Amino acid sequence: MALQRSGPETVEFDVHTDELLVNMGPQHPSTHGVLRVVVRADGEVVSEVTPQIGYLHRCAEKIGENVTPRQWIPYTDRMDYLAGMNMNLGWALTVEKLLRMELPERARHLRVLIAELGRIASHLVAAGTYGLDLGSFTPFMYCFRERERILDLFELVCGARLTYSYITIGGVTADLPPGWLEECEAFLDQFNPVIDELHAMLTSNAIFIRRTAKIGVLAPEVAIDYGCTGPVLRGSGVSWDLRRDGEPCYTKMYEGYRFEVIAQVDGRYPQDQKYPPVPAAAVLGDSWHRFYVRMLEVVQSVGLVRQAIERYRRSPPDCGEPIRITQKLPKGEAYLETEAPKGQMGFMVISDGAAIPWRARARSSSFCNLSVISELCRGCLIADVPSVLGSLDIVLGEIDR
Amino acid sequence: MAELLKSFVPVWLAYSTAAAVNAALLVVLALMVAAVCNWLERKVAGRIQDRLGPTRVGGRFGWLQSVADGLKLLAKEDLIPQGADRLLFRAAPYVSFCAACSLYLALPLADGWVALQLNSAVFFILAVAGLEVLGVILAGYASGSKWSLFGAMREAAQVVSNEIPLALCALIPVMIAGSMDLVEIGNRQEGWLTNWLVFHDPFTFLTFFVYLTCAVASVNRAPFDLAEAESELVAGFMTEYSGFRWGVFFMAEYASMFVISGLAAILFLGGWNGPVPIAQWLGLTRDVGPLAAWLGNFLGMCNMLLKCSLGVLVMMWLRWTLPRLRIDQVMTVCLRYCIPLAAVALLGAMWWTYMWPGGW
Amino acid sequence: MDINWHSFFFLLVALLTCAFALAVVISSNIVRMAFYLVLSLGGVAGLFFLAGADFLGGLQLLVYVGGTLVLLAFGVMLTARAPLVSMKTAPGQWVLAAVVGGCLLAVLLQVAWSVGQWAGPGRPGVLEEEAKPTAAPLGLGLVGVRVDQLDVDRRADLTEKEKKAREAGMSGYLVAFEVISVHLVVVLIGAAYLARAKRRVDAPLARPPQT
Amino acid sequence: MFLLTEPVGLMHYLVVGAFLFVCGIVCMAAKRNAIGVLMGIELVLNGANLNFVAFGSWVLRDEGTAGIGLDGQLLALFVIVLAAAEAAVALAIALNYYHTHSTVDVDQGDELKG
Repeated sequence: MALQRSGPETVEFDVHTDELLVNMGPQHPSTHGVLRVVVRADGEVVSEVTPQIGYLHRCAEKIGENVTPRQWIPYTDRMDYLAGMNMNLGWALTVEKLLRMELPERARHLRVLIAELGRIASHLVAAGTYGLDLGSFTPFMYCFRERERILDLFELVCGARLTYSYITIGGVTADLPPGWLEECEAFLDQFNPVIDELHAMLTSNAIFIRRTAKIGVLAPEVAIDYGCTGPVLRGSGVSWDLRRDGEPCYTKMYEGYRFEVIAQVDGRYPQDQKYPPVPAAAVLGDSWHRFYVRMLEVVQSVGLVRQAIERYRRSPPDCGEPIRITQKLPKGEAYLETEAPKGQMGFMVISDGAAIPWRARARSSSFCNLSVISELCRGCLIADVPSVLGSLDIVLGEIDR
Repeated sequence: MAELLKSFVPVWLAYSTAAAVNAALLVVLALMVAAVCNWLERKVAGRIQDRLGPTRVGGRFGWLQSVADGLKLLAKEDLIPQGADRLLFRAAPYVSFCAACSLYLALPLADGWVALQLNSAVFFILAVAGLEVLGVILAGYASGSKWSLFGAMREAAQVVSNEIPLALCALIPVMIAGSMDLVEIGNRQEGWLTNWLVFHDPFTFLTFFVYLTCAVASVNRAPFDLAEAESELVAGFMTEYSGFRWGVFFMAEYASMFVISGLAAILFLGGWNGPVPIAQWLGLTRDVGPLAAWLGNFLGMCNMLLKCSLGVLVMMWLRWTLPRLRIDQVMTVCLRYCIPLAAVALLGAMWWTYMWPGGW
Repeated sequence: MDINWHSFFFLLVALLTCAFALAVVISSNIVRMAFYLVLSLGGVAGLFFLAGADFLGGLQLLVYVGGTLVLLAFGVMLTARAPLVSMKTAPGQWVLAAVVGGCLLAVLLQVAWSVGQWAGPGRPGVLEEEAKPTAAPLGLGLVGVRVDQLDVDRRADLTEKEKKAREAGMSGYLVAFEVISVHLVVVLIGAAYLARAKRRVDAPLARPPQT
Repeated sequence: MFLLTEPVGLMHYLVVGAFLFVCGIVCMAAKRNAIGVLMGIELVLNGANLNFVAFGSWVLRDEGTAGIGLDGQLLALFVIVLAAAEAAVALAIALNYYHTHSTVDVDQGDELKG
């Protein structure tokens, strides 16, 4: 019998007998990029999930040691390529922190405006692909239709739809074109009913609730231990948002803005809008809550964009002067985390006084958020792996860099 | 036809030719249905998703999209994975397709317009619909891929639990009509809308929806398309298939979708009888004359095709609206909800027909 | 030459059935065996149809090919891993089995030929004959109403003794039917009990290596 | 060619039934795989069923001649149902056997302890 034999054949046989070792990815429809998840499954029940990363590694940090900060901005675009604007912002703020730059009023509001639009665009992708992960194709199209409108707006601003390099150190590359604000307002006006549509198709759909409630429950302590941030952390009921709780050189950007940090505190979400109720089946920290937090954050962002438009209109027409590409950096280091759509995106710059940083470093939120998956997927079904993975909303460009 | 040919060629050749032509007609019917459904699916999906769907191929509405798709599939390379069981891998799509085509044998399109009037046609259709699964299981196993195997296992589990409520639901109209002959069941619902079995009593009304659920599950359509769940199992049992063989599976799926909604139409929705007895008003009945009967049947066929397409449309609507269930949830739906509901409906319908044999 | 189409189809289906049954025996790959078995049993269903028992044919397809074999395939997939898929039988056993089988076949064929005279005159147009309902009499037969023997009293060609015997057969199969229903329930519960996941006995080689 | 022109009789069915039966027996005897043995049993039952149906069929014989009539089909029906039940139980046993022995080779099941 083959059973008595030793060697690699037996190993293969043994794995086959009891447990199936399957590779989800790197070419798999629901790994959101080139992620490989090694799933050890006994029938349909998953016993172990190991994410394997690195397929999208592009030496971004090493490149950062060979180009000037402004030259590195296009590389930050390619980290979270679904929210390039927010990546630009993170790096720009970090270098500005090092340079101790003060920005004019208009640039500040413009940045809020653009960053929150970027957040909406990113959360739309998260919601749409999450529907796709659960087998519902149509919300994906709806989300991307709206995202396209945002991308149109971005295209008007900077000429690019994916890799913008728009927000730059010392301000932005160019002020808004004439008529842009009106178009943005038109977008926001038609966007509200779409949110309700998405709530109807996903958030409050009975099958969606069955697929997400009590799946991948992430306890707040575990989330903090693993360094989860962003909607993943807030989905576990931790009210933590760098826009409110971050360093002053980041939070002063949001000074005077009204917005709620979306997290379930004391059993309830902030109710400044009409939302579908939390289903009885859902427990705090499960996939449903993570999704819900994102959906509510979209509404907050819409409010922020409206406020920013108003303030931008009232501000004097000066949106800052970008630093020269070859500008020398002061000796020292600066680290700043910003609230990117997917979590806290941290950038670090260490300078020895030259124009080119001695070290450029990025801290990815998706990386920490992904690391928790082996914790969440233990004992779930194969079908739940995409459900959990989708709810974490990772982007591989940021993890692998 | 054989009678006509007999005068020209030897008898056996005449019969064989006639048989071949008839068989070809059935297959063509199945293929036509698949092609139309394919186009319809794209259009429906497009409209639901706020886009246009195919618009270029063959004119404004992309009528020829299915043909273009077919050509594309034919031109694709037909890959067989190295670890596959080559014979079974090749045979599996045809098992499914043959089963799907055989379904059309017993499906009447109008009064007496059926290839083979079986007196246990309901039974035959349910049985052959179950056969289709076999192809899926074979494909899943023979592909030599773990994803395919997962798909096949799911399919097997799903089907075993699904056929029971489906058969129970089909039993109720059979019991009321007192026949398993689809033609007879259809003819029994002649006349007004109220004669349709779905409106026979509250229990049949309930049964109709249970049947619909099980029917969607039995043809592997979303939200029960677990065997091919693309976000979990890549493409389930179809992962390793490409080109023509994949197309064969695809056609089998649409062909059986159509039949299963045709079965629903005959069992519950009056079959070829419209909501109002137009054919009777126009005098298109059998006792008027052969031409009138033919015209009446033609009207009935249009009616029937309309109802089948309606069923298919509902399935598409579901697919593009709902997320997918999980395998244990599918089993729960079948075993915990559908079977008891169907059983209650069966007993209830039995009681109803016993109390009010004439109906109300 | 006037071909009897009924015979033609019978021969076709019978040959396929036998060929696939033989393939089941010869094949050593368990999955292929299951596949051939499906075809063979499907062929048997075809033979049932040709014998005028279309309800039974449908049942054969539904229960056997649709149900039992799906179950079987399920079992095959659960247990068939590469080394187990094809288990070779020793040649000696083959020879033994073939000899025994051959003898049995010879005896059975002998018997079959001896009832050859039962072959009726045959009606060439069987295929075109209108289908008789088979489900209803079967169902009635199960509960004791034998529609096929209702006219026993009026049959002149039967002796008194034969009539008595036939009336005795009128009792039907209600008890058997009930018994089998209960039996099925018991079997389902039993099978579920047997097959449910148990704690595995730890065989030293059956554990996956820690990676 | 006489096979093609002659009407099919009972004998033909019996021959096919006998063949299936023998195939099943050989399958049961020669296969080492428990599920293979199960398949053999299915073949045997089908061979028997075919005989039942043939004996009871009115297509194969004139109405008047003696036969077992509907009884044949009824018995075949019972056999099919029982076969389904048998397959379910036997399969459960085979799975159980596989769980304890890690094989489905019936030759290895020669001890009584599970």
